[in-house]
Amino acid sequence: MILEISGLTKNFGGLAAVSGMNITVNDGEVLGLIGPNGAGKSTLFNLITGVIQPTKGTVVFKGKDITGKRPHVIAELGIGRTFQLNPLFPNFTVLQNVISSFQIRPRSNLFDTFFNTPVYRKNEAYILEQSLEILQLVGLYKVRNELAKNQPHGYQKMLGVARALAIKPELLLLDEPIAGMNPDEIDNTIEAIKRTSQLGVTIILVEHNMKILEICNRVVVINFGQKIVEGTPQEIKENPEVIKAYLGSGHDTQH
Amino acid sequence: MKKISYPLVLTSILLASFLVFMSLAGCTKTATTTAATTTTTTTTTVQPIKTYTVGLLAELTGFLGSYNTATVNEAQIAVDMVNENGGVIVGGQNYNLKLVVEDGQSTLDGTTAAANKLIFNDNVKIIIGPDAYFNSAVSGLCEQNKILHIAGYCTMQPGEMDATTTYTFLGQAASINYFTGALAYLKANYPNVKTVALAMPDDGSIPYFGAAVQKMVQAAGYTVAGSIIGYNNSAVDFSPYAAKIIATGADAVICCSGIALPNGSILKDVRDAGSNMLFVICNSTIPTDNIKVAGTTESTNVVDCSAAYIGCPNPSAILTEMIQRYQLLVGNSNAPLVTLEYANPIWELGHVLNQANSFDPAVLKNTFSNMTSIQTLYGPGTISGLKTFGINQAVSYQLPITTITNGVPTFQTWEPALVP
Amino acid sequence: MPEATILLIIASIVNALVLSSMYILLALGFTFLFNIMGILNFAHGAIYMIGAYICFFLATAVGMNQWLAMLIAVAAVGLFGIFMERFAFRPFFGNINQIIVVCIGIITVLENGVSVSQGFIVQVTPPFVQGIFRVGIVSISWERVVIFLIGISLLVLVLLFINKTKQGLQMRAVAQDLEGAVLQGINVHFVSALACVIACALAALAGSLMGSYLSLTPYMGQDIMIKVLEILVLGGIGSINGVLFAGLIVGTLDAVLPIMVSGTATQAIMMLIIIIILLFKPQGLFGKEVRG
Amino acid sequence: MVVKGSMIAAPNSNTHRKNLIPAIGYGAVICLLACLPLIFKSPYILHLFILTLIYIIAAASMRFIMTSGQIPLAHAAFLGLGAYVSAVLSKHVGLSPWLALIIAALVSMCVGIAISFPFARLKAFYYAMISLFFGVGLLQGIESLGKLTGGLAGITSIPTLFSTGSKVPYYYVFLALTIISLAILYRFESCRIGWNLKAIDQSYLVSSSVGISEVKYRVIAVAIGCFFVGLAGGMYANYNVTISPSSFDTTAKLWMIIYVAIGGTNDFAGPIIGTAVLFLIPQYFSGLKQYTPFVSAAVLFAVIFAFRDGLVSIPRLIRTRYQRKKVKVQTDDS
Repeated sequence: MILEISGLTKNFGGLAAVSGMNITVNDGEVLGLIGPNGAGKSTLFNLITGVIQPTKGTVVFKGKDITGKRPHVIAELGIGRTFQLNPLFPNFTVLQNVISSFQIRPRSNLFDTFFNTPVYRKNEAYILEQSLEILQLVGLYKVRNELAKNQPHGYQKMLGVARALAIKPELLLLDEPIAGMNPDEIDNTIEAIKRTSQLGVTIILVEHNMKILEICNRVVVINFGQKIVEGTPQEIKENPEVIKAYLGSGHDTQH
Repeated sequence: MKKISYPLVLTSILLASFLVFMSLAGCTKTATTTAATTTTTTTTTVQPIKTYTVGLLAELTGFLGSYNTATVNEAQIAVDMVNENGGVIVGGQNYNLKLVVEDGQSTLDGTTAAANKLIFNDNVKIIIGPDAYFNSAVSGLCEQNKILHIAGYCTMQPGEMDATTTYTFLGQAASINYFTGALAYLKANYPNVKTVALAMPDDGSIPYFGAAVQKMVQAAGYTVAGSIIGYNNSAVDFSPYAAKIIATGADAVICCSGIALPNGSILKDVRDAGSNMLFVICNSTIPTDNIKVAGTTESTNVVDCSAAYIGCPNPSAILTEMIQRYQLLVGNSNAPLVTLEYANPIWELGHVLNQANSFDPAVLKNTFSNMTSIQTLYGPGTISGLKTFGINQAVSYQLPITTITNGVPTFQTWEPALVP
Repeated sequence: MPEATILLIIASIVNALVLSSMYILLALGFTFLFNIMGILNFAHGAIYMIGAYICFFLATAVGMNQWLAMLIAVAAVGLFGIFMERFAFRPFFGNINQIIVVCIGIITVLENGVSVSQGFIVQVTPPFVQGIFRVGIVSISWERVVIFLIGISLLVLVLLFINKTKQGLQMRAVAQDLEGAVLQGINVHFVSALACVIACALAALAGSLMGSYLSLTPYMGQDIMIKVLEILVLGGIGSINGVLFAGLIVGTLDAVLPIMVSGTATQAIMMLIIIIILLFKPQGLFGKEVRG
Repeated sequence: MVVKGSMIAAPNSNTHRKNLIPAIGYGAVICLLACLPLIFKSPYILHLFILTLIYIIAAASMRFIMTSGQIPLAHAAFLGLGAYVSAVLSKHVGLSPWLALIIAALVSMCVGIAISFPFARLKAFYYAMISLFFGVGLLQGIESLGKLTGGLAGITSIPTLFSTGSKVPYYYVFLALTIISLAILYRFESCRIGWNLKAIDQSYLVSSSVGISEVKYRVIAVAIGCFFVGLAGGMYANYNVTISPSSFDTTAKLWMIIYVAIGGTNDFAGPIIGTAVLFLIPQYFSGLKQYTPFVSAAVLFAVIFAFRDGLVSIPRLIRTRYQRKKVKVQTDDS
């Protein structure tokens, strides 16, 4: 068990975006988190990564309480994440995006950095080679020297994943990785995610596109900020409540 | 990955430095031409008249801009008048004075730069001006480089004029002159005034000028109500200060130095707040301006010691001519003079040069400080200031005292506003 | 408590009220433009100054009726607003550095232009209304009363304009979501030009009134500008109602602080107070969301 | 802020040749600058150069803070702070001007750090405004200290760095200081620190998600910027002998950002060129007396409308234009 969310609640001025959420994530699994628009999936991510503070409840990562820590602290502990919208540094090249995402392992202190000591140079060389590897992994190697903002949507999303991998996460939160992609982009992405999880990274996916289910070991369905059901993709597909929850809601991207 | 396009940036750096090079080459050229040289001109006199360049330091831009543009015009008129009376005679040779004007941008460092330009670029040996406290930027420099410096005004702040600035003279009535004039008149004509409030701009002069004023007021037998009220020159509304003045419960308030805007506004606000206390304004701005700001109904029961203005009997024929020429220049038949703050020093300079019969600043300063009486645009003036400045180098002359009732200024008398 | 003190307190209260209304009057155009259109007009002070000078010129040199002169000044400066929108704001929308550069350029031209052209004469627009208004021991000049009334009524008018009229609603729509507004068929350029016209007109109105209350200098806009920014940020971005309260706070501080401390220290203390307020309420008193 | 160049020297051989051209260029420029006193004998022109050097340090440090997305409108006030601290220390306390110079820089840095902790929460516009207010307040505060700072009239006859009246030693020392400061700032910008600042500027959300502490780096940026502007202020005070608040007032604050913006915020050379051009051109036209400001205004308009990314973008524009001419294929893109 790598992540344990218990009783997590977030109220935005009265109405509860997330209420009494209990989820446990096991080591090395791929957990799907699905639900219609406004179900509170992204809010949940922001709560886990400390972008917003929960009203109550706790988030425990590897037996360590990380509730309400600052985002960069949580990142240092090894939780990487991607963003739905503009997930990158638009004015850096693709490679620079990944390089500048290497902040934690290795990290050179200010002294080394300023005086360009061997330590710093060693680290940067290592980082460069690592970055190129990651770009190979997510299949962005060929566009590595182009400005990130000029890349197609799918590439930008993949770059988001690459950046998240750069912090060597043990837990990776992917926020709608395939939203707005065309079919073969989707296939590439799913391939990349599979490869990533084979590296032993635990993954939580937020998606309200059912297609993603096929790579999940376990799926949690939430609606109105609450967990409806939980189970294997197969069970979920048959579950009447899920069908019901999905009937009303369109498939366009969340807010 | 591409390195920053530094060759390109460098080309532009070189480009910029080339531009700079050109521009400054231009500067040097002008320098060589405007340096105190001998360009011969033919006039009525027998021998050819040479020209001698005098530096004028004015704040042509910034918040003093429009004001100093006017005073520089006066200065030019004064120069013309000196030249038309045969210029100055040094070593039997007639010289016409020629002004080279530099802009101090109404900032202290701008003034320093301008002074540097006058001294090192225009190579002048005599500097007139600048205005107000900006002298502090010039006096030290002139002392260092042995340049004769005749200030156009003085707010008595450190560095402007003291025992160490032996080359600096005060050629024009300053805040201290106007104050002494007003105080003397007040003492003589308003026996029932016992307590006075003091108001002045809080431009840093309070610890110096303010302290001196307070001493003089007490020496004259008045009690100062409360502490000195320092107002912010750039306040939007002066009524808080007015309220503060009224709250002191003094018989009279003396507004020392400052310009028409704050003084007039305070007068207006004091009256609007329902107080009719005696209001004494002592600064160079003329009564009519103060009335303009304060409004006719509000400006009453006011004593004003100011520069000469339209309506006061002219002390000297020169001043009459000055006024006529100025009105001709601005094309307004009843335009008032501003303050002559540069014209007066120039007029005096002509006098001093003739006396000293030399252009050497060292000689000039000795002659100047040893003159018993000097010819100013306001008539004969005296040289004093040992008690106030530590050096005997401040010119003082008679100033007009005016009373204002219901917006009508009435000239009272000429006060010999001596600097102690 | 001695009578002098009581008088002082009463006077301060009156001053605070009047000064606040002045500041509201000054800040209205600026805050309107920023809150509704997200346009930061750093040249507001200079425009205010120009309005004052036009009114002065028409009223004295031309000898026109004062109120008529004011109206013409307002109209003329309003037209200048179109120019501003087209050449200063539209090309550089959202880039604060470039807006500052352009605005400084405009300020330099206007201020020095006036300074050079007017020469040195102390200039005051004759008072719009004469006389002093007395109630018991309190006495104010009618001028200040008029400024007070005009300031408040203009605020109300602007609020009505924003909330009730079609154009006002369109402006808010544009400010909130440009693309949406365009899709709705709103003529964005027209709307923003209208906003600039209104803002500049308000500035000119303030200028003409204040020009008769204070005397005119080419640089009268500079200190005003800081006040106006204080009021904007204090009131909170995206809220016109904030102007009322921010104006009250700034005005009261300006009316009371000079009585306690002397001269320039007032400004320092004032800034300190404002910064502290803003650190506790970073969005300003009535701020909704951050923009700019 | 557009970002160019690589964070690390890519380990391929031809970078050495790549680095050679700028190196030569730098050498040329430095030699040119070193020769200036030999070309221009007039102390007045040296005076202008010296002031330019001081303002270049100030503008460059301001731009460094701006790379992190903060617009420090208080920067001119910090210049003033540095100037006043070193002036007071060397005049009233009697420290050696050199020591005062360093202390001024350190004090300025400390104040910068102190304010940037509370201000680090604020986003772009609010930061700009609050720093503007802080600048005004700081200056007014200094002004209101009475005899210590001499109010509006400022401090005069400040002890100078050299006893000699000549300006040549000042020029060389300040040139050296400027080059060192710029080198340090450039190093900061080109190493990971600078890149993290740019990352924060582009998206503080994303940068925090990879472990960049926004507060830490914003504070670092302000600290470094304020240190150098404090140094510049100290140099200014001890060279210029007289200082007054009017030199650092609101107009000055806005002009400072103009130095940066006209030169170009996207490039390290921007503030250098911008300052050189904008400070010296009006001096050249100072013969126009009260009409001089119109010249600077004209320059502003010309630059901002012609090259909105500043003067440094000129070569790039020329190059792209040239390439467009060459490749007629993609005329429709861009």
